[in-house]
Amino acid sequence: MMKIPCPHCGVRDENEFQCGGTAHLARPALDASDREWGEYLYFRDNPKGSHRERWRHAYGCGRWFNVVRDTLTHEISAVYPITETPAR
Amino acid sequence: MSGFRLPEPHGTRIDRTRPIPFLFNGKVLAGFRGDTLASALLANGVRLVGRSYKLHRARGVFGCGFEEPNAIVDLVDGERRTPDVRATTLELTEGLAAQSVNCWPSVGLDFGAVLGAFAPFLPAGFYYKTFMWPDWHWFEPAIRWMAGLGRTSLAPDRDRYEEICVDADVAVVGGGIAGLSAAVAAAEAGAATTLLCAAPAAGGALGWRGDATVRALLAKAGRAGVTLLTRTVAFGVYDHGLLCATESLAAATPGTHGALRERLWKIRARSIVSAQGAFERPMLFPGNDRPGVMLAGAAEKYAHAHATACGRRAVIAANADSAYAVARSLRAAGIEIVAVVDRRPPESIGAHAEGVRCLAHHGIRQVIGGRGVRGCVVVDADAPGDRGERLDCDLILSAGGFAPAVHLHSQAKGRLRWLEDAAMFVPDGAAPGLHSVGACAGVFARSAALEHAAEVGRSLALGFTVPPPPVGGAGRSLASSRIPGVRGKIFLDLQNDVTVSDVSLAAAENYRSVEHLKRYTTTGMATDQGKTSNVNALVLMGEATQRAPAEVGTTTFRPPFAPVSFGALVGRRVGNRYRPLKRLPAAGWHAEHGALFELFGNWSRPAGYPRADESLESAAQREAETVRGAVGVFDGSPLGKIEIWGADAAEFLDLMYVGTMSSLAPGQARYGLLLNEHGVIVDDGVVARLGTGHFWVNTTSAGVERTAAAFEEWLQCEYPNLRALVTPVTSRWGNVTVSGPKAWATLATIGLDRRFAPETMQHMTIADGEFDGSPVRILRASFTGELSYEINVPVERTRDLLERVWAAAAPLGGCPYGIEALEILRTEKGYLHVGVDTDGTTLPGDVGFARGLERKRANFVGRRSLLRPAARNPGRSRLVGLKPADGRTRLPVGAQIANAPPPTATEGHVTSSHWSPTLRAPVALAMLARGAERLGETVGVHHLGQRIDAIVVATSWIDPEGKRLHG
Amino acid sequence: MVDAHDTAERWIGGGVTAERDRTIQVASLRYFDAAQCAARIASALGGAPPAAGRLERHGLPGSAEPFAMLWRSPSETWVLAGSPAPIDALRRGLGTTEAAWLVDLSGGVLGIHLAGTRALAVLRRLGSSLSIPRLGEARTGRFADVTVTVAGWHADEYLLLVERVFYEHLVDWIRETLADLRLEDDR
Amino acid sequence: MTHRYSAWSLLRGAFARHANWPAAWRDASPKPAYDVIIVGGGGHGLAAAYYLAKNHGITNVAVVERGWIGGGNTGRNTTIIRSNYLYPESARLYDFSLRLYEKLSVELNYNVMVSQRGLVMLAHSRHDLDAMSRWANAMRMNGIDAEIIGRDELASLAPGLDLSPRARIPVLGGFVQRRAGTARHDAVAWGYARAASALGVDILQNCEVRGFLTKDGRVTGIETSRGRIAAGRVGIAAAGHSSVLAALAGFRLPVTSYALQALVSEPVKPVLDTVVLSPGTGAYLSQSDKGELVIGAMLDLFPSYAQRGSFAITQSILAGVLAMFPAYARLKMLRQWAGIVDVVHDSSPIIGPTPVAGLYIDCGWGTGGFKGIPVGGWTLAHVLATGENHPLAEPFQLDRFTTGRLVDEAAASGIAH
Repeated sequence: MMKIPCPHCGVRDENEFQCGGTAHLARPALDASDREWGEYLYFRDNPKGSHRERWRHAYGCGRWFNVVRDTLTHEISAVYPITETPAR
Repeated sequence: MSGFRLPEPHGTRIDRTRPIPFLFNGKVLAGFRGDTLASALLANGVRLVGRSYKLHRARGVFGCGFEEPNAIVDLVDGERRTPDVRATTLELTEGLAAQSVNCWPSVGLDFGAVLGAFAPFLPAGFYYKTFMWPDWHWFEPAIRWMAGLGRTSLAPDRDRYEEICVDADVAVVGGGIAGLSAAVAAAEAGAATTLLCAAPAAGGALGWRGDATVRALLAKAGRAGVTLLTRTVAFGVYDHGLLCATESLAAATPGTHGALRERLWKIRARSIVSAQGAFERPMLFPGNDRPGVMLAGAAEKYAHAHATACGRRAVIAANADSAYAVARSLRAAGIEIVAVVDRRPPESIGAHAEGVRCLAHHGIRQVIGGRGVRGCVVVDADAPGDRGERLDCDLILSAGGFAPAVHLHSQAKGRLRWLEDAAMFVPDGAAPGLHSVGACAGVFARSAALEHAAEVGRSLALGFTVPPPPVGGAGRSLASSRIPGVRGKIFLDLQNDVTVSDVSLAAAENYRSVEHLKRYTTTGMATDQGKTSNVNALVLMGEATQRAPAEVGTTTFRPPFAPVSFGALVGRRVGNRYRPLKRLPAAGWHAEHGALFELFGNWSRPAGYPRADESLESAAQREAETVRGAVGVFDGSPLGKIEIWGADAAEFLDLMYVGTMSSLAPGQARYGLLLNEHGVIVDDGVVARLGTGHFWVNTTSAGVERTAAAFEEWLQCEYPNLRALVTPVTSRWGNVTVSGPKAWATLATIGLDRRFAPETMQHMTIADGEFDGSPVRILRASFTGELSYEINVPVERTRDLLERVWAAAAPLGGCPYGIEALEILRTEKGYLHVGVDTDGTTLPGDVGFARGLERKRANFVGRRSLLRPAARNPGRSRLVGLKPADGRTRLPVGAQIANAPPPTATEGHVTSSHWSPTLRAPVALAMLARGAERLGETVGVHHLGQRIDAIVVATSWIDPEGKRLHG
Repeated sequence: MVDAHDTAERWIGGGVTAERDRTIQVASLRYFDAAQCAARIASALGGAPPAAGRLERHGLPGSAEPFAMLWRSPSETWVLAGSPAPIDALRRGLGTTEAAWLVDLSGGVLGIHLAGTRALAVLRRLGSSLSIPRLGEARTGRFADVTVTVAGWHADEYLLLVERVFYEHLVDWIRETLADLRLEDDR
Repeated sequence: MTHRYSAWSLLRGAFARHANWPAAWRDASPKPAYDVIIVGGGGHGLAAAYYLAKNHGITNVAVVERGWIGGGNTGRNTTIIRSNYLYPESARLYDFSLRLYEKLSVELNYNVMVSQRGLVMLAHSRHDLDAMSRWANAMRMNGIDAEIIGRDELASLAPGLDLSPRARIPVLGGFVQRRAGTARHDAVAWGYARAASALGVDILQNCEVRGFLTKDGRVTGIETSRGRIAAGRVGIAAAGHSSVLAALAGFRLPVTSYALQALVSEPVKPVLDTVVLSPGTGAYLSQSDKGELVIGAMLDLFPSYAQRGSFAITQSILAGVLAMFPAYARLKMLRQWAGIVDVVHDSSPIIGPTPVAGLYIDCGWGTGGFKGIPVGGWTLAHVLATGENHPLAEPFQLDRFTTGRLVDEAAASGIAH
């Protein structure tokens, strides 16, 4: 069971959180093509290694935030606000 | 019968003043407090304790701890059985009754033992090569019956289990001297330290030998504030340093039912120290599974800790110097040591056995005695075919070297290396967050282990660099613990009856990777998980494939280190605590009025209020009819309630719902469908505007948490600049819904303001008022098609309101109604029930909500998905009404629609179906392909082989114009 | 399905007393930015929203109108009081500001006081040690598998706040834990 | 096949002290080029290789496996086989697979122990019963057996099941597919490997793919830890690692990898004579021929490539099991592990071409890959051999994520597949 640092409540057990999947997906506008829309809805990098994803402290403050986590080792290397977009 | 009790002063762990009678296979035996079941059985001369898994061979106690493959018993206590218990770790308690497993009719006379005669035809994986014709099903039942060990009871377990979560700076696993030393040093350096010890008392091997160092360390541990947990088995290291262990409380409360049996410890430790010691590696020789063959260290422990001699005359089969220490120790206890048969050449033997006959470079060729050792034949390792020498003995001890218990290290993702000299795997550096000390680190010299462990404890406490372990001290052992060339059945995994030749077979057939070897031969897959067989198996596979053991590989150890009861893992999450059960705030009122409660999601709600002579179904008919004819009272408290506030609240709701909410005037309400981003309907409800920037949202009772969470996710992640706040208030408000033509007539008499009368308060409006000094929020919305008032009241006043409403409704011929009646009423009206008439593929157009979407400006959630080709396919299903062609037969929910007889392509299915008491005819809703174009068509409705013809009709049967809604 | 459920409001075991707070009133103070409305709240109530993770108690128990504020999230503070008066005062004080919004949750959120030298030991049996507050702190976390806001109320005393529908579940868990502590002590 | 397995062969083996058994499959060294290379030596990959040789006569084939064959999800699942699907597309696909399973032991001359003890889906409410009625009727429309059963039959199939009306998760009945059941997972991999090897397929273990070679947008081979290997066509059957391989080939998949846990109890004498699946708790269990209860449940709901599983999930899985079988509290968990499953939004597989010409994929089986092994192999072999999708695989193409024409079993049934 992982320990996840909620930016507002501090470090808590994994089972207080909900994972919302890949972070920083850009939502296409209504006039996007079917392909663009399908990419947004379904297609993911799904890396084995470092992954930017979003989590919610569901049993705590209820806030969403971004996490950089290794999908193989489960080590968490960074946590940052939901509104922040890292330079890619 | 060859084991017996040694006189005092032997027996450091037993209390001879506390005799304990117990039952084994129905026979009354006696032991002492401090015995394990295994030590007590041995002391009573019991040799035959069980039968092996595959061949049902006679087996005796082999080890003294978690490594035990043979002495597995069922505990029986009336109806209650505990299957597959290791006798070697089970403390003897008053009233304990144990039974041998896997034997019938008894462990002595086991019909299954006839399998032994067929053993040559049953090599590893034999079942993959046969039983194919005519079919596996012909053979499987017999094989299932033969397999399995103990028997489980079918009565619910009445004992309790709990879980506790603690922090530690340093958690030390293992109460031997290395563990004690590390714990004391860590605690003395100021670390909050917890020491987990599987045994009833800390101290380990030196402890039961009565060593003074242990006593001193224990005293220090107490003074330094080490938290000592005994009878606590650490079984797993999980992500981010979570250490899990189970504490057995059963020995402390023998014979009680419904007591706390085990406690699960979840320890968040900054650092973990593993000091789990080492397992002894058995020698491999023909007949090495016979009762009377056991691990040397185990025999020594039984003698000293439990004053139990496992035999009178022992031969020790050796591949390690430890054999000589055991020999001396047992001889001092009065057990005759016939010889140490040492597999190693004389120059490798580092110990001296004064007065003990040492046969170097020898091995056992044969064990004499089927159900108990009577002797053995030993031969020179270079001449395994010679006649050899017969040694008379009743005990053969195996001292094949040691296998450090690297389980936790491996679980923590530590690597291993093979130590050639000592023939063992040891940790290759520390694992992340976990350091090994003592024998499990490969440190066998006592003083070195003490010093290193102390250094590790201190370093972890103070944040210093942790020193590497001074590996060594075990002497020399050969990788192979057998002498080549001897023939006969040599057992590698005793419980699963895996033999040395099975490994050769696996190698020949190319099951050579360690995982293939395990899976093909089943070695290491028994309840002991290969604690005595893993290293031997790797060595044998290495020999067979000309590889070093390390090249064969090591299996990755995963939790649990030792089996853990389901009960301990589940803790208090049983019964109603498995998942919180939600009850109505006025549940008592409903019970008093005859409610039949059922579970709807996690809510316990009245399904109906059947009278003495009524079924639920007939009650629902009566209740529905009463609502149409007079008035009904319904508890809608579970209905989801969310308040939304802020300058951008209206804009936000436009983005969330299919409908446009920003055009509502304050006081107005509108029905809304909620989609997910795939365009699928996930919830529905009513959105009411309380003020310019303030909305009241009703959701389904099952959907409120999901909906509130979705609102938050969109707000926080996609629209962080919108000024809107979402506060769920479901629990704050009770909800009493009054529905029917006499709804206002009822409410007019309970003291509500006249402005709520239907003439002045329109359908789909909301207003605040007062009831008996409390605020109420009244919504004019209807799930029944009748004039309806949903009265939200502070939750603690729900019962008061219900009582007042009921006092007014009853004289008007009203009744309380439950979910079943509500379902009838809404189906008659053709009102959608999300999750019943829809599933996870239903789009708004499928239920007739396509119109007007193009005109809406906001890009609401899911909108883009509705533009995809599949969403615009004219062949999609559409919600329709169905009535049976004969006017009488109810259409079963779930029945499939097709005109051709099955098997054929389905065109839809029935989603809701009821007998309408108002129409005196069945009504049904269905999803039907192109349903909107098919009104009037007759279709076949198929249910479990039966066909009913039905006619496609519009969805609303009652008052399609909606006049009744307005009173 | 109606079980004869526990109507008691006080449970004792292992030197720990769990007791329902019969009078507690709870209101949720919501805002986009705590600083923006701090002054207004302070003037209405005499206390500002607490910092993250904190519990602030105002007035003495038994004095006129004691109340407490505890942090729930960056956009929410809970106001607790023994009577409706402080909450009414706050509502009046806030008026129709756009900076903050008060939602009365009284009755929807119930309180349990857990007191005694082993109160901490009981909490450790309900949830993760990472979610247990120290004195003067408030943490919302997972206890008995449901969301509970726990406040470090006094030395050796915690106030547990739970949504009404989960109250019975939480109490059931606590009650059995206390019963087992009591059995353990009896031995 | 050079050496047939039978009772007779065991008897002969016994007289030779089992010294003469040949290797079940050859350990080959990579050749410079193959007609077809299949990446992934699990059930799907090995089955594809076998059917390429058997059905299409293409034997110049290599199966490339990073570790040891059958070591991924094939050896890490709960061994359930079934075809109780709602939609005709799925029903056809999975029932074809089940029918191949029924004949597989004889086909491969390797006993894969297909045990059709039935699979019961429990109904926990009247709403569940309605949903199962829909499901059972849909299956019958698709020509697949399904029956609704009551508590009495449940009591005899699963004696420890708590059928009391006061149970927190009550059981009102269920629906059963009698032809469903279990098969021995390792044996499926080994049986296909042995049969494929006998037909000339090279099995390359400990051979990790590090890249795809392409020319003009068409795959020409693979780069591996054992060197470069040329190929006319390449198939990927790598379950939870599909995205990793796709990334090497330069495209993305609509797949997220999650850990799916499973565990077994210590072995006990027979107590459960069917496969039980409880939608209300998410738990499913059966009893193996060894006597172990084999238990699985929900995903660890965060992306993961770690084959461990979270302890919190282990606990909730077992809580679900005890909610149904309170008598099992005294059983012990013996082993616990996780497989990395390739989850797609609609819980249906993807079998067909990729954006790279000549490169085909069989993935997206999510939590249900084991039961799909025969048909996954069959249809992947078909498209590799002919360049055309097999009709069974036609609805399961990547383009459905653009058109929105999903085959959404999970959404329609409310149950994770």
